Amino acid sequence: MSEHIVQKKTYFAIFLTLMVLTVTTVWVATIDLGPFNIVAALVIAACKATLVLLIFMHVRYSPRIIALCIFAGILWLALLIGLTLTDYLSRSWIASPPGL
Amino acid sequence: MTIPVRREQPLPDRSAGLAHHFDDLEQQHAAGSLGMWLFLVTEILFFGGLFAAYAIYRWQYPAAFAVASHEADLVMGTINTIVLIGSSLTMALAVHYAQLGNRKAVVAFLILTMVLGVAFLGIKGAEYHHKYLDNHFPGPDFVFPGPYAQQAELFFIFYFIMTGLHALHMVIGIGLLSTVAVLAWRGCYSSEHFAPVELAGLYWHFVDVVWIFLFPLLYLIDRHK
Amino acid sequence: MWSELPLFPEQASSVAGRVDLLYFFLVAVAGIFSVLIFSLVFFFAIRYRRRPGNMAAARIHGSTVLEVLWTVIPLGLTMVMFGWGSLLFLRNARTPPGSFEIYVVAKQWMWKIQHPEGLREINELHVPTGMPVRLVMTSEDVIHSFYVPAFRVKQDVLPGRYTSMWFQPTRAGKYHLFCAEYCGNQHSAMGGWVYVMEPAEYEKWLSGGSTGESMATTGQGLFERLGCSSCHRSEGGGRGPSLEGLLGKKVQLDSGQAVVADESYIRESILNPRAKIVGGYQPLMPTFQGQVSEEQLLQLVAYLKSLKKAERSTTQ
Amino acid sequence: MDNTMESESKIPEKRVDYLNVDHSLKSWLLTTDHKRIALLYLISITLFFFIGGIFAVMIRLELLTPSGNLVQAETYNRLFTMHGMMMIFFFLIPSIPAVLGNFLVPVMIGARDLAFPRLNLLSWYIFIIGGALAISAAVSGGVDTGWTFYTPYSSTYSNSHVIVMGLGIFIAGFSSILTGLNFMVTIHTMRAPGLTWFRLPLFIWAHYATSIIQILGTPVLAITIALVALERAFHVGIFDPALGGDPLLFQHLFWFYSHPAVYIMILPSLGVVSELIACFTRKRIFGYKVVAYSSIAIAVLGFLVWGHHMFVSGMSTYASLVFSILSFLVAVPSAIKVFNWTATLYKGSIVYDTPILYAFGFIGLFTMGGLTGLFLATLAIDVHVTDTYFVVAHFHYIMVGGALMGYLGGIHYWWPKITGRLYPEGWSKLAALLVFVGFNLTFFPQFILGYMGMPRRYYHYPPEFQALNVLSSAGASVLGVGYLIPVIYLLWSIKYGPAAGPNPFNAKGLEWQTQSPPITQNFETTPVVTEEAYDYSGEEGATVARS
Repeated sequence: MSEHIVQKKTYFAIFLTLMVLTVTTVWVATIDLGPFNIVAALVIAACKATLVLLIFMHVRYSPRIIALCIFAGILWLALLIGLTLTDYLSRSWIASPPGL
Repeated sequence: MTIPVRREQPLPDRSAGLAHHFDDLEQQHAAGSLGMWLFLVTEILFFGGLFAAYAIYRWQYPAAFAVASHEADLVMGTINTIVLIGSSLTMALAVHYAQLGNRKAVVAFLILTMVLGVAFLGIKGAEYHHKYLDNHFPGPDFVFPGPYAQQAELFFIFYFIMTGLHALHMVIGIGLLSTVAVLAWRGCYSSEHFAPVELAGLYWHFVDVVWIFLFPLLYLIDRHK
Repeated sequence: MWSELPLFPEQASSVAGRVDLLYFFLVAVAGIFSVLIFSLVFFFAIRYRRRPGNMAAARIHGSTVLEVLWTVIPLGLTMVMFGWGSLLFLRNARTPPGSFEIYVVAKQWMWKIQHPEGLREINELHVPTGMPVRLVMTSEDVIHSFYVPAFRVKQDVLPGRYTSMWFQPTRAGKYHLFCAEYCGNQHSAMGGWVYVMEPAEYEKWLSGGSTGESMATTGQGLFERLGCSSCHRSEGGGRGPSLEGLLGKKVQLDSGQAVVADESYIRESILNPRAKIVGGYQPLMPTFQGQVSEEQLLQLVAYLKSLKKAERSTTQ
Repeated sequence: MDNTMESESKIPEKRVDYLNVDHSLKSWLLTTDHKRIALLYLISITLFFFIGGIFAVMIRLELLTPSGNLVQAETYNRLFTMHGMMMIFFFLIPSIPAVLGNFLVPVMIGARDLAFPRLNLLSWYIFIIGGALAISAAVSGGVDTGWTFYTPYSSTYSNSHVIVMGLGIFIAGFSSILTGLNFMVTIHTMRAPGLTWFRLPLFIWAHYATSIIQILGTPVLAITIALVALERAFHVGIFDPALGGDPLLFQHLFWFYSHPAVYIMILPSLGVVSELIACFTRKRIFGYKVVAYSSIAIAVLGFLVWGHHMFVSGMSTYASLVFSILSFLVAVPSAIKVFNWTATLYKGSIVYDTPILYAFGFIGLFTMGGLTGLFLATLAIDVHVTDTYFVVAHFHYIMVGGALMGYLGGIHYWWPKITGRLYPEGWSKLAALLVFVGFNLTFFPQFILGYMGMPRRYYHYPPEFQALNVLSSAGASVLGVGYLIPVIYLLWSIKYGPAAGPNPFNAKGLEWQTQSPPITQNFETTPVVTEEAYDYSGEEGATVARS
């Protein structure tokens, strides 16, 4: 099998980065950023997940089709949430009847 | 009628670990890995339904979700995050040694991974126990002081379903790893054939990734208030 | 039973004709395409059947021109359908000014209808011609759907919130009312009749059956009996905000959001008062869940609406 | 069938094939041979089809008269619910993929089996467990929520076996996921040498597209049904307005899968029809690449249109506009396919065997089903016709007129390959005709009923709708006969049918290059592909064709 062998120190470096990001996300949550709290939390989580995917799960060294699969999964999740939100976000847009 | 030109190909040799319908180990490995990834994609969408429902309700009731989230145990949650990421590291190392064909190291790191997994579940159980004592278990006995009782219950429904489903995946993962560990101990794998270790690892890392998102969504809403 | 085989329901509302016109357009497009495809298939199937002299097919792999053509033409046609259908839909989504309101509460398996004048009906709805009627609807249990085929209107009726629809009857008569969303055992029995009457006759019908007390008056009684008026004083200064002229206005909440105080907002504020607190007030109000029925909630809404009208007439 | 090869005129001596290699029951129940698993599926889904069919018969009998007099309203509600659930989840969704796909995907790409043979067997067992739960729910009194499970009726108010049924569908869903996963991996990694993506039969493209939906959509249905069951079992309110939940959220999550599920049913059928048309016109499908891509386009766009089930549900007006325009977009690739098939007929050399009759029927019914879909995507029309018989007629045109016609056409086309036997042509042509006529007689009146305003799921109805309902029930009886005849002659053919030989239709494609029935390993040697799909240019008489 033509498997790429990742060096051990890479794994440890990734682990340390993940720890730092975990501490960061807890710390950021204690600061009032208004609506950006959720953005920060999700961006940090996405970074962590990307590191796990690329290195721990070897996506970086795998065929492109694997990355495409993951991308499809995330895209479909985004479609599910996004299109459902089109309903919820715009429910109040229609003006109340003028008769009120 | 013409029959297309065919090159006669003999059936391939059957080497160890190669199933009858594959041509070679490389093809078998590609199939196994793609299959596992596709399965993980279905898992994304399986949790995805919950994430979508969570997103809608959190968007509708931001204040209630923030207040209810403060009831989640931040210390235990953070420790669990560290434990789980640690188990991902040991899992990655187990796969690493499998690639090198180091049988003992593979088994050792698999066991370490399972120990961390069990630790995670233990802490989770303690959290559930506290929630139960606080009457934060959704249903007729649910109690939540303050103005947001109704919608806080909604938050806790998601808290328990999402973390519960995640914990169920952990249990399945530990079962997988123990099987793989036994087989590894018996010497079923080599540096040529270690796909089961790798695939179990993919599953384990995926469970970790789910937690990476659950943690901020359930424990870290507006902690500054 | 075979004596007549009608193909279209009657047109009894201002939108029915427009909907039918669009329907005819779609039927025409669908018909043309069906006939085109069917006759081509028939013609080719016979013309190119296997027979001596036609024992082998021609080698044709495709044609970019044709592919583009039969992508663009259907796309264009569907966009026309989308545009036409959406314009009509948007037009029907906005209630015209000057419509009067009737309140509908659905439950398994009946339609309970309250007129603002206080009259109540079950499974029957009397409306006059020539006036837009707006229905404010809610359900006590599961999802129902208010459907009058002759008006070409339908709207689901949901528990826990208000939905509304409007129509302007144009022709006097008796029309089917159906529940169109499956709601349990007697779903198919959950229907009745809509009686459309000439305005004069409608007035006669109204005065004939009136209980004497309008919904707003009943609502006012409730407002006082439940003790709402002790905090929500009309002149302001109470522990709760004044509700005078509230409906339809934007309200600033203490969370910083602003919401329009529509019927659903009033309903939520009575049943779950602390979900949306008006800026500058304390979350003191107790919930009235279980103490007021859906019908009484609508009476309270009607009362609050009447406050607005009163205010308008004084300022004018 | 006159284009038979010389070898099959005499009965060949007994050869080993996947059917006679081992006769023990164990060899069937523990088989990992995709062809045997396909047959296990064929038997099970046929059973479910006739169970669902019995419910349909009862429904049509009840609707003969306007007043309810055959069964109670309560029973009627269970009848249409069980009809829908059995037909959709246990017949239509597995139909073509699990039977024809299972049998043909590996053979068509020159592989010895699917990528995960044991997983394939597991998915059959999962399906059977789900099906057993569904049947037990039906036997113990049934479910009365409608196949759509709308909350809060399903979660709070219904007094029927919602949880058992939900569990059955949840479990059967995983069978569908695993089948899709197996196909996708197989198509990606196990194609024969020389079989590039654009040499694949369109049947394979269609199954690839179907797998996309099975993998990405089904999990969402699973979790949604699970949430309903949880809500019902523990009296918590996820979709319950009393707790601030929103019943519309259930509808969003449900239709996110259940609209694309329609494409799980129809896409494989589109693939079958492409094969049939290519073989019996002796031509390559017109615009092969466009047809291949349109399958993928349908699979992807199909996920963006679920909101058109919710135009009157209380969903936001603007979301309705978004879903309306997206729904129109998905109509375009479907239209492209129909045009390309029609163009394939042009200057073909059309052979009238039974399968092509089903393909012609399919084109007609699918065209009408698709065109009436445009009515439902048009907002202002949908407000009037949604939840009426118009919708019932439309989706039966797609799912029965489309998916089932394709399935029957495919069964007839590959039956000689599957069993090694030919069926009687006269009877099969008669059955095809009966199905087509009976179907139209049953469902066309329902379009008119729908526009007249007759709501669906009605146990009794105003008398003015009776004439059309009687017409519909009469058609259903013809349709029923049309479905029964094939069962008889196909079973007959297994024992008494003449031997088919490897390629009775002189068709192209790898599945016709191995013996009928194939050996367990499908091919003696791995085939190597050197030509395009449907290359009929070497046909006898090609040289004397018009220039």
